[in-house]
Amino acid sequence: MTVMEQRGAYRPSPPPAWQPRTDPAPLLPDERPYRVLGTEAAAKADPELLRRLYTQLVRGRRYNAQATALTKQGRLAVYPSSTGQEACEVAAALALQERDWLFPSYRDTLAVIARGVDPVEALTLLRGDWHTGYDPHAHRVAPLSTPLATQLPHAVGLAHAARLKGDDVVALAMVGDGGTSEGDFHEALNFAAVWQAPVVFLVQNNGFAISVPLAKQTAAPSLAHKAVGYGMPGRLVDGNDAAAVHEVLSDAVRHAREGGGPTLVEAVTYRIEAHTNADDATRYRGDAEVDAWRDHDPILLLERELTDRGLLDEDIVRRAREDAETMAADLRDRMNRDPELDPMDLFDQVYAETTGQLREQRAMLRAELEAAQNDQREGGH
Amino acid sequence: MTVMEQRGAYRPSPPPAWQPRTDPAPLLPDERPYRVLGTEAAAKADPELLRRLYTQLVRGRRYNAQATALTKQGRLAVYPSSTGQEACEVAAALALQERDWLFPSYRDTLAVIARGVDPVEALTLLRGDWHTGYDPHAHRVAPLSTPLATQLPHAVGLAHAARLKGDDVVALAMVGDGGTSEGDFHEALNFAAVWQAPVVFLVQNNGFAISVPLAKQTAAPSLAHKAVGYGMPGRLVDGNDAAAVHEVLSDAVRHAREGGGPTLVEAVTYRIEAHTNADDATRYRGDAEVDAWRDHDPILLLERELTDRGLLDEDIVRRAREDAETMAADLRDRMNRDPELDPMDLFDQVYAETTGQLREQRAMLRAELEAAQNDQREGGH
Amino acid sequence: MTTVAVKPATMAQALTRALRDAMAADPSVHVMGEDVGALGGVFRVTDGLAKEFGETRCTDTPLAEAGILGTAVGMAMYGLRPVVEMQFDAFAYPAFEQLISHVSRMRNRTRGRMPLPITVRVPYGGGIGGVEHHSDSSEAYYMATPGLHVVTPATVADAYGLLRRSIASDDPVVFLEPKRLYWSKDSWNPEHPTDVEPIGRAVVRRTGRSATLITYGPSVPVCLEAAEAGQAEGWDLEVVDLRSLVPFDDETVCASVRRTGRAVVVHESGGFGGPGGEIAARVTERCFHHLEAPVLRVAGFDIPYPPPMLERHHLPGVDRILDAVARLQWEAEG
Amino acid sequence: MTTVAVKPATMAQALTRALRDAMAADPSVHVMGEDVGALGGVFRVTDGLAKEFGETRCTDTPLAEAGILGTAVGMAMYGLRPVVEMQFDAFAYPAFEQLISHVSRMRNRTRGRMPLPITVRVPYGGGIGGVEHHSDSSEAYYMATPGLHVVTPATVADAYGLLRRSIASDDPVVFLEPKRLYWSKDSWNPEHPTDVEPIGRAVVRRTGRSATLITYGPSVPVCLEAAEAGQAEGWDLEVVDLRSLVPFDDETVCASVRRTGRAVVVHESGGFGGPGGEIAARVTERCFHHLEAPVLRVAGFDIPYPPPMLERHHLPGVDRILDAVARLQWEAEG
Ligand SMILES: Cc1ncc(C[n+]2csc(CCOP(=O)(O)OP(=O)(O)O)c2C)c(N)n1
Ligand SMILES: Cc1ncc(C[n+]2csc(CCOP(=O)(O)OP(=O)(O)O)c2C)c(N)n1
Ligand SMILES: [Mg+2]
Ligand SMILES: [Mg+2]
Repeated sequence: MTVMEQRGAYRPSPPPAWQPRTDPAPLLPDERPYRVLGTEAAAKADPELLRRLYTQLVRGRRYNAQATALTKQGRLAVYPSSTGQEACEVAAALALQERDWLFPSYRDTLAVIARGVDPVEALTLLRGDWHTGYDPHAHRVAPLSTPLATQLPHAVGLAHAARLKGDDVVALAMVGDGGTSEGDFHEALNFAAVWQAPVVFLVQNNGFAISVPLAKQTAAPSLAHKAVGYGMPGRLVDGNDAAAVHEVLSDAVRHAREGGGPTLVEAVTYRIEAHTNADDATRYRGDAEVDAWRDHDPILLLERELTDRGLLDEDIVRRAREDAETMAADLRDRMNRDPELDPMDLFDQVYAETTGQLREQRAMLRAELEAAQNDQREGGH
Repeated sequence: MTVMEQRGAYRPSPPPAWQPRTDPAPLLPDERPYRVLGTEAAAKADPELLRRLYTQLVRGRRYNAQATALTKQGRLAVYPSSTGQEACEVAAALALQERDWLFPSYRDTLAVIARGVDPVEALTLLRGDWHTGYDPHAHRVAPLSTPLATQLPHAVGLAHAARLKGDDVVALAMVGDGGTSEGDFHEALNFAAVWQAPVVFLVQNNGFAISVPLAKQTAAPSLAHKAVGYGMPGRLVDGNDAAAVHEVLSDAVRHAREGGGPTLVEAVTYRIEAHTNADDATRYRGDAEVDAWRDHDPILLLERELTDRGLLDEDIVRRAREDAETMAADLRDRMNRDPELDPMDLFDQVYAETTGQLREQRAMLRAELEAAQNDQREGGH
Repeated sequence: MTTVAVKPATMAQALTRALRDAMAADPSVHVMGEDVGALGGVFRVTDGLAKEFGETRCTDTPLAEAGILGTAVGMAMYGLRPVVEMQFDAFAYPAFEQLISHVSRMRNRTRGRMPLPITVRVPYGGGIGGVEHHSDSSEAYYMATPGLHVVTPATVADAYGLLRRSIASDDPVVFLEPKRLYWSKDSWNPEHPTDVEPIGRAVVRRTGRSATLITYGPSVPVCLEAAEAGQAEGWDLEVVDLRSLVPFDDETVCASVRRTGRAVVVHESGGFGGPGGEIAARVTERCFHHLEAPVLRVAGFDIPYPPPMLERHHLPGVDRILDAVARLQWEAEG
Repeated sequence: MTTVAVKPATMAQALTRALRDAMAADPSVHVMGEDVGALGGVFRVTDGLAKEFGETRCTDTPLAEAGILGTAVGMAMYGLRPVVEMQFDAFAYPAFEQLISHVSRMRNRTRGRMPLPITVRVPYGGGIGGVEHHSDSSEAYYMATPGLHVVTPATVADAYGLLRRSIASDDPVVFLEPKRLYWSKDSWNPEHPTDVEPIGRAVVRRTGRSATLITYGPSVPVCLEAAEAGQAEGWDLEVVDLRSLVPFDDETVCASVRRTGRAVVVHESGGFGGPGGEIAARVTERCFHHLEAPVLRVAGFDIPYPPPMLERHHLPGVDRILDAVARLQWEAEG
């Protein structure tokens, strides 16, 4: 059809269907990471909460130290320490209600225990006696996820399901800066926004994915800026400021709970230790950088605030430490006992009903073990 | 370490490492799709270019019609028509230099032929005689990609490799609105931005992924807004305005060529036909919507502009039509001939050197075919 | 088979009915995938479900297979029973990590505390003139993944029964739907659909004494045809339809092979590293002294799936099956 | 083996050397992956390469496996020879679609006009105390994918030679590196590394007359140990190291089995749907009348890979191999 044949007059106009689906402006993060401690906002913070955060941070750091010590004693296969990131770990757990769900990544053991999971059970994966030690339903904590970013769509699906069922449940999912590069991050955020699922994504930007610094991971102004591409708000927060992280996450959780949909939170923090005990961080970063961050330590920041405001006396500090030491001693003791293992467990939960094939294999292993035992008893090889 | 033990005075400060990696403001797309035709910007457009675009649009539409007709005659296995989207298809090809590369998706046959690929060879995949008919290196056109968004990282890798080799080559990759939801979209854009690869991503937002409307695909303000999350500029353009698409793509190609890195372009357009000839669009959309878009037809828009400015005479229109008819007649003729097929081809390019295993299978098939032929000759079953 | 209510139905219709009945029976069953809503799926298997049960029970998702399966995992964690549709076989590959690293392992990972009752419906196989990536047979990948059930129907009645069983299963099931049988018809009464045996039971579709054809899904009708044609050449072929590749019904298969003493495994999937290797190996392990000849395989070639115009050369057909039967060392018998 | 220059090297060192020599010999060879730069990879296989060749030749990528392989495809299209490192076996799964839908098929799709000379290095297998997702054996997936070569070394010399051959190949190669052999040592001279035969040739690692152990990668040393131990029980076992699963060296394997008349396939990967099925089936097809017993398989159980503290029960060990040998129907001989 040429213009000579067209019906009606031609009116240049924008494409008919097009309109922005959301206003981008409110979705964009602040220009700098949001802070509370040492700023005027701190005055509004609940002293009780600050003290609670403090106790938890101290406990968390002690846990990290103890777990790292256990790797040296061969009691853990591996441990990815979150030292320096305790504010994120603790705030993530504390921002949730009991009925909510937490989806941790493999580094987030602290968040898991802050949610009430037994400290030993939280280490099962890393100790190596099984893949998950706790009952996910008991504390509404998904298994620690090793394949990066894969837990994010799970959180979205769970939150969506809860909403469909009419339950007041929010899911909070944790991921690292490196994990944001994975396709699953993208797909999860997109599903969450389209479904307006009650889920909060917490990115702990700790500067590195093992050895790879953030500059090789993304060219975005900030990771929080990714939110606008999904149509959800992005928030940028100082991840070492426990009060700020707690506030931002609590806001996001409330927003989700009220039907406002998902939020992406980037917490800017730093991994003080090596990636895991097996890593050699000297290969890819210098001390100066680490030292700069030591001065911005989450416990220091909070302690200073509490001290300045007269909210911290020696008593609270002592009790926090004692509490942490008790936890550590208990952890050490229990982790020093060999776990009880039954090789037959290998076969029993692969399927709801163990297949004939697996029953055969189970029987074979049992026979082997019995034979070996008999050999031993008889002093044979 | 408690505050009592800390070295130096506590200075509340932002997290040490944090700074925005890029200024987000220039990355954000315009508020409404950029247009040229029917606006003041049209005055600056090169008349020669507009006429060239016009001729190509007419040719493209005729090609779509002919290919669709061929499906009815059983000459194509399937055809995904780009009627209504010709402006994007043609502008994508014309914005590139000869040395550049095009990465089309399965719907982009028009862009492929606009780049010089033989119209019959471009249909090989859809005809079903092989998976790709043309030599990708001859016209620097990658095979039409069926798995959505998977071609995007290819484009990034190729552009990156060319840059490493010091070659002045830009890659332009095409994807649909639906394809933006795939993880590969995310990973490709992220790699491109981190590597500052000379690549342009063209999203044809035609309103649907088969039956799924954009509102179920994303909650983003626009697809172009996704760019900021990667740290690249996002551009929003009226995809039915050939001059606008050409300008925006040319700018992005130039920007990439000059070392400025990747750009994400969202072209807002509409799929006038069903998804493919096998689809039934009445199941998911009404006529009113389609009609509104017919009034915003890319050929109409350009014709009107050319006519208003006295750039289009009957002669040009006639020649464009004749040209299109000649192409269509040739396409019809050649497509009506049965392609010559050799089943032995199945085995010969699985590996550089055909394995013994495949040689055996090849021999078996040959024997079967010979036996069948003998049977036939002898009048056997 | 001649009661009044019984009329011909296609496999696609039986699948639709199975979904519908499952959704009606259990509000926790949710169907999700690309184009499953208003369109009813590209093969129309979900036709009418969104209308009947609403869009939250039958949901058009964004176009991202890992996201579809990944969110289904989360939904299953919260007690739903997601039935995921992958649009075509090759488009399930983006969801591979979710399937292997999570879906197949979550029950085991959590010692049974977090089972994932997810059904992943995958239209598979060729023979429909599909262009590249539309005709894959990927069952070998799923078979090699412990923790998944792998089920595939060959008849209209089984399509209904096995899909109901799969959705009801507390384990993840990869439910492979033979594309080219979608339009196959059989007399079948949707109002009184027959239940089938639990997942994991093969069935003898045709008894015979000369040799056993072991097959499944799209190759079952081909094998039955071959068995008919084989009669002319003096062979009385037994045809076993596996129905589920995991669990594998050694009992039924081996009983048949022990009776006949010869076997050919037939499938469309590539031969090398395909299901036939496992099947031949395990049958041989269990029936070695009953075998008059090695278990042979008739499979797709070890090539990427061919373009439409050449696919007929690739697909196991009657002649190729009978050629294999002829190679079962008959002289050894006499 | 006692010349002065020859000193013990680990498999990891030989792999590093192979990468280095390949990069030095051909500027189109590019190494890319997660942490391959400054860190030298989590197993240090790329140690020193970024320093020697610069970051554009040995590149730390963003953390996204599909993106890594997908961009490698584009780089190969433009004439480079990417060598991609997947950090662990299970972390190759996100790249599955790129591998199956593109890498394996691009040559065939374009009738040879667009070959993809990509090497995908995948550390695989268990035995290193890795937590979940760090010990998978996924070779069955790759074997079932036409268009890929699948190569795996078992010795220090092969690690060097096969990796050089793989990088030089004009086809995509999945190069499986047995994690627990990274630190295995052998006397080997990096300055005069021996070339190995082209990809696709198995090798007899130990000759014997009683039965053949067919194996590859991490199970080769275990089989050699079993063969030693078997002597005490009166068995003289031959050990065949496949070195490449694709192409499969029927000739070497069948020649051995025809000689010995008995065979056991040994691998860590799960048995069901694993490589052993294919191997057993094809050996049986070709050597049926030479077989005194069915070809048996000793493999990992059909379960998700166990946690570190239980993995020793899962991995095929000497006793389990000898138990299988004992079941090879020796009475039938006499
Ligand atoms: C899919 C996947 N790829 C690779 C890995 C290996 N890996 C484990 S941790 C890690 C780095 C993660 O970095 P980030 O997301 O920033 O988290 P962080 O370690 O800093 O907490 C990598 C590459 C993995 N676990 N999963
Ligand atoms: C990975 C993948 N998943 C699913 C499909 C099936 N499929 C083909 S086209 C299509 C819709 C594509 O929508 P869009 O990206 O908007 O492109 P358009 O068809 O509008 O050009 C779908 C789902 C596919 N080709 N690849
Ligand atoms: Mg990090
Ligand atoms: Mg579209």
